[in-house]
Amino acid sequence: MNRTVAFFVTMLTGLLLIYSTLDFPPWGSPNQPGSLHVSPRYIEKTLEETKVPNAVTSVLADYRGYDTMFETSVIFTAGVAVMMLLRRKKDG
Amino acid sequence: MITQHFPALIVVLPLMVSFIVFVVGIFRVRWCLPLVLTTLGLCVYFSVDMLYRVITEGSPIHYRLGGWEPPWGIEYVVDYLNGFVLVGISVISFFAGMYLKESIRDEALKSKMPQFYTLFLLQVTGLLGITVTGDVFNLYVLLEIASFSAYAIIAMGSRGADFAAFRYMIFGTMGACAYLLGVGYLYIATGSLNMGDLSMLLPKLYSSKTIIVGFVFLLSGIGIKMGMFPVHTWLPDSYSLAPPGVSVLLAPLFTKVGAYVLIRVMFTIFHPSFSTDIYPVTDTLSFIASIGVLFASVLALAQRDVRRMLCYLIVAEMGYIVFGVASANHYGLIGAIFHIVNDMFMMASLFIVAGVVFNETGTSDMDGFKGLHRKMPVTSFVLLIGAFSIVGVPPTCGFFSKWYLVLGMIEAGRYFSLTVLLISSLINAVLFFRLIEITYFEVKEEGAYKIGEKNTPFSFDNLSLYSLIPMVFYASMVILLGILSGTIVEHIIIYALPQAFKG
Amino acid sequence: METESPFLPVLTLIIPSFVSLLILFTGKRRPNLREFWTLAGSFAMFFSVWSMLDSVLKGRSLEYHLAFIYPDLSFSLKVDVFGMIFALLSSFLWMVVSVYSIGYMRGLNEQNQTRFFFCFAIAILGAAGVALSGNLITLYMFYEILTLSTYPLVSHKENREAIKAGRKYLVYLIGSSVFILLAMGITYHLAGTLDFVPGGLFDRGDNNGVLRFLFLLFVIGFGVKAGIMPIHEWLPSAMVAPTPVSALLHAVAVVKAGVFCVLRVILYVFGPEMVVNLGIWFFFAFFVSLTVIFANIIAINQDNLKRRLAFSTINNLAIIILGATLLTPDAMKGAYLHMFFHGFMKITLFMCAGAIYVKTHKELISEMEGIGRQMPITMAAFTVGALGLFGIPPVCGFISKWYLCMGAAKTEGIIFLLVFLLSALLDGVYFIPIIYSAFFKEVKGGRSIKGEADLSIVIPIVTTGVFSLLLTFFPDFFFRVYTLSDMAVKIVRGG
Amino acid sequence: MIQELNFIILLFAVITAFSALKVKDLLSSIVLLSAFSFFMCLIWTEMGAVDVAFTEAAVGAGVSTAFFMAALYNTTRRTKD
Amino acid sequence: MMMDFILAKFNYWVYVVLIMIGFYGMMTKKNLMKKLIGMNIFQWSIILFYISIGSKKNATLPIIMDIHSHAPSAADYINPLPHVLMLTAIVVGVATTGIALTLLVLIYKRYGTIEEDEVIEALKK
Amino acid sequence: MVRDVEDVIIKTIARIMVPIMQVYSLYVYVHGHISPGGGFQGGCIMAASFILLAVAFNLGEAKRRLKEKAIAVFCSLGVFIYAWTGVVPLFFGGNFLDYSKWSHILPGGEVMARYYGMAFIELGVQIAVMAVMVSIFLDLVTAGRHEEVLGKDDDGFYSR
Repeated sequence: MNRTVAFFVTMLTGLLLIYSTLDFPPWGSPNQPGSLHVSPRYIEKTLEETKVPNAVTSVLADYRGYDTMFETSVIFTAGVAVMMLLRRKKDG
Repeated sequence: MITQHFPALIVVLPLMVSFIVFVVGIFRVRWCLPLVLTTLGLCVYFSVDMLYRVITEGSPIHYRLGGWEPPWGIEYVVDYLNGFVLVGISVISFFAGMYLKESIRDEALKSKMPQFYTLFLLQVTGLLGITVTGDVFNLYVLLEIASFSAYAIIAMGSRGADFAAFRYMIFGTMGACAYLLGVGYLYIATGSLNMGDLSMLLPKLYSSKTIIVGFVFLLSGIGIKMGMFPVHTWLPDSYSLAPPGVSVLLAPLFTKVGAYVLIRVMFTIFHPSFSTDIYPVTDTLSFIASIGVLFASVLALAQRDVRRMLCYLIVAEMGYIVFGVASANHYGLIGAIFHIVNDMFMMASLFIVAGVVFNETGTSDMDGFKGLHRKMPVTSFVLLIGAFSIVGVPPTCGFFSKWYLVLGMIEAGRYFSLTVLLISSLINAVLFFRLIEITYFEVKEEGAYKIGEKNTPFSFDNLSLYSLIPMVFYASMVILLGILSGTIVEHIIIYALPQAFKG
Repeated sequence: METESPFLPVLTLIIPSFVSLLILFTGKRRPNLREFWTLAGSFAMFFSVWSMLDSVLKGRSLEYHLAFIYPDLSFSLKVDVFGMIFALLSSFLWMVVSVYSIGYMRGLNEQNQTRFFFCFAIAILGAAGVALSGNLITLYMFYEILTLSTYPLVSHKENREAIKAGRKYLVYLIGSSVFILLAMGITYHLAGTLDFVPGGLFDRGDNNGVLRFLFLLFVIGFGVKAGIMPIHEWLPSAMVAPTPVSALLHAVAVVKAGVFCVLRVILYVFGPEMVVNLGIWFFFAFFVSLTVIFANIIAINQDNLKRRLAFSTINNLAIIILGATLLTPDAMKGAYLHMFFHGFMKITLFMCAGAIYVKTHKELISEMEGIGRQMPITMAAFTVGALGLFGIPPVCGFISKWYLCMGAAKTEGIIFLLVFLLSALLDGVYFIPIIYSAFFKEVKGGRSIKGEADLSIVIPIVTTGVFSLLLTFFPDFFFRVYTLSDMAVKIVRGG
Repeated sequence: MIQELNFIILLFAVITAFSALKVKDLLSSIVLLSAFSFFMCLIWTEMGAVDVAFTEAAVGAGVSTAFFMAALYNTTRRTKD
Repeated sequence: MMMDFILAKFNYWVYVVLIMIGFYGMMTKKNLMKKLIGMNIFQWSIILFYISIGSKKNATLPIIMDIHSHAPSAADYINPLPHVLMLTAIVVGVATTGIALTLLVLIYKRYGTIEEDEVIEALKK
Repeated sequence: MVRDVEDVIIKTIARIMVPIMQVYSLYVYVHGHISPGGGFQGGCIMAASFILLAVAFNLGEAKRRLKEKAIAVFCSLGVFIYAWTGVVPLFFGGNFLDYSKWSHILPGGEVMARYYGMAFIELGVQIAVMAVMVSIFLDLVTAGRHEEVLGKDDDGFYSR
């Protein structure tokens, strides 16, 4: 791609992103919506509901376990893809 | 009852069978095809059953994965919109699976059939999952599954396919990353990932810069994945070079699923007024799509390679859908939704014809179609029906979606886009009648075909049933969808519209 | 006869489609059976149309809804007086043409006869559908079917010229259908319905500018098929097709369908009052008059008989449209009658040209000196047709032209009377020399072949020739055209 | 979390990322990418995302680099830009 | 005041810079391996963004060990959800890298080069 | 890295490191519930140990311990374990992946069943990740030619 076009597009993206940061909640603030809406339950209930102290594991494997299944499937897909693309028979 | 688990099973079953096929393929290749077909057949059953239940009960089916309630766990929702799209996807993929075996003639590829089937099923999993999911992040993961299998399968195609796949991968990853970024923006502002929850939380935040930029990123990510105009450049190469059997699955479905996600994002996650009243999103989209449709149509006109031409047509058809979405009214959206499913079948029938001809003549150049109708009457007839549908001749389904689109665009007053649509359908006519002329009126040179003169009573076109059945089925669906259009629109699509457009 | 069943219009459409399938499946192996199907189908279809005549005359209309489309629309068939005229014409002439084409195709031993008969049947399906359709969207569908099915007929010969003509045909017609689609959309948006209503769909209060634009769109859309002048170009070049096809194009189905659609739009979508109110009728009529004159002038210079006939067709179609546009009862009646009569006369002429081609392989008028002595019956029929178009009394063309002139005389635009007279005169200018040289000049280079063409070619010619004469004296004979057009005028004028 | 540390590591990350793209030898650029990955890993640890950091250490700096190396072994180190 | 503002946004700005670096590299580099590296940087910076969302001042790792004391309060622990999402994203990133490198090896095998323009040149023949 | 490496130090260290890494990966997996770590990380470390084997010794060494077909079976086995853990609750009236329904089979009540369920799926992830990573590495490093790994042959990759 043309360098000037690419530079222009990059700058545009950068400006857009910086523009958007103006409305971000401050970094590390405990009162941002991201920490208030869904996640408190994971922290407060993980022991009670799953007996797993590590909230990351409990969310990963249980609350959002379905995502993780597909994450593993992604890995599997990659494995099959590489196998199919590269491997060939000894006498082929 | 097992029926209540269909929303999960329709995704999980092909996934699980793909593992089984992978292992079974190491030992017994013969068992793969029946397994794949059974699975896809079950998927068809699941999707039809779910759509039927949605219609009879009149309310969407919610399914909680892991038993966790929605904003915390992942939820699957089947409503009129995605129930309808699901049926389209599963039906197309069933018949594409049937054709897959037949389409692979290459010896080197034949030894990899199990892997092929595995990736095929994963692809179907991804597409079905994208459609059925109600969680924005889950959508991302499924999108990646579908994309990965697409990259790999495309790379198995003819010369240059590996490079095309690489380019597709760069673009696709960019798109997925943009989508992920958009999801992040929504998350930082709301703290939720569930679509229904987001649609409730977002309206208060519409003036936030975060949300606007997030929306832009979501849209551009989806735009890349669905091959919208300025970022469509990956599409023609990769779909036209893919193995013919696979492009029957990929080309009709992947982009349409993207269009479905576009509708979801614009009208379910965000309230329609966000993109119509608050920000001029629809105007912009309509303008971009107009240019894209013109561009793609003109480029399609310049192609000699039929599959490549079809690929450019896909870009144009995506533009049509965007027209419908961008008119943002009753008829326009009916047109868009209807066109999603119509276009699946139209493109499937055309791509399967292109695939069959490619396999028989060894080329997908237009010259390969010379005098085709003498050797392969059924194939050329299917080509005829597909072509009529794309041009928009009444009894076929292409006309009806175009009709709704035109109505919607008139109502929205988008005369520029309307002109573009009409010009493009004119160009489509020129394109296809050139092809039909070659097929029906030009005489082939001797020895241009590999087909023998065998003329057994149950063999049409010298093709086996594995290619004939899908071909004839797709063509008949094109007509059937047209004839039943009124019923479909009245009983399904109207209810699939967002509340604001029901009127 | 009991004709109340709404199934009859459907039956009328099912017959040709069924026949086309039968032709397709039996065609390759058994040509005789295939031609039997064609004949049987054409007779059955005419009978089915004719049996609806009674109830139409009683003022009832038969309606049937084929398939539902969502916003209060459906593909619906509706038999009304105006449609009946066209349906009668096309179904009757299909019979004639199918007998003729069997003779013609066998005589010339043409290739791909199965495809020919198949497409022919489909084309008739399209024409009948256009005649019987109850709203614009149905009309559009059958119009497209008609277009697409005649395309293979036009490029039937599969040589370079034929393919080129076919391409031109398609580009023009598909292009026009885009305009129709747009116009339909706008119509639906404005009026909320697409059904044909005698006297128009639109309210007075609607935006005049948009309506004028809409009228333009419709005229461009349907006018292509009707051969209005700047967009008529496909019609002469389509003359490379076999003669039965030309006959079909010109007399039976295609251009007549175009004219029919234009009249439908003027009278049933806009309505006479609206057309006058919008102030477009004069411009439109003037425009069409130009077509009348120019087509005649061009026709004089053509040496190829079929091309000359083609321009004559353009002229006559324009006359029909002009008559309807004048909007006086007499002119409208004349237009209806001329639509019907012109079909008979023009098909006679074309079949004569074909007969000459089959027998002598001559296409140019300059080669046809003395042909009347070789083929007296054919040329006699030709004379009848030509005189009819000229407007000479014993042939039916006289009646319709009379009404047209009467109608024109009653409008303020007396100029249109002159147009009619001039066109008749010019008709004479290019037909009389043919007849003269055919009968009174010696054959060049000795006499080649004596005698008429095959019986299956002569019989249709004679039939239509005789009908052309009969309809003069008994315009209400058998088809009840006179009554029908009377009724049609009354319906449109509202009383 | 310590602001200054965060600041410095982020700076390093940017520098490594930039130079990974700038270096005209693919092997070096992969090593730099690996370093970038490692700095990212540090940032995340510092932000309290231990699981992610762990994964990143195992994947980004470990397996992924091994993949790159393996691919490099079968292609070329030469690059024009 | 200004310092506070900068500190509050600093992480986000760095991530923007990283995204721009990755994006620019992805678009302009002719070498396919370089493109890939750009892509990796792009993905990694998005992960940085997510992790930055999740961070919380005066909070500790999301591992709840004080079983015997009172019920844990959400403010004391870092938000685990972005971490989970990013674990998935990292895995996706590795898988992408794997497939991309495979394609790269294939391309090198067939055309003898991994420069984009040279590959296009080779394909034209 | 494909040829046999003639370096005693590397070989010795690798010989010591590989078992340690493997044990550590199991530790990471088992402790995933209470400390950072889990199936994915464990799988990666396990894969890294095999990669180390391949790098330090030769490819044959790694392949001798992990056969090609075994890798393929492990790949799908891992994900299959995951999916099956999710399917079993369907038989007991739960939703997909609702581990609490495992309590019908396992002791300890619904909450402990969730704990065990997570352990199962992490095991699946570990196996799958390990197998896939090793497989991808081996394929990449040999460019698919598992049997004859040395030298670059000039014939086309596929006979097409």
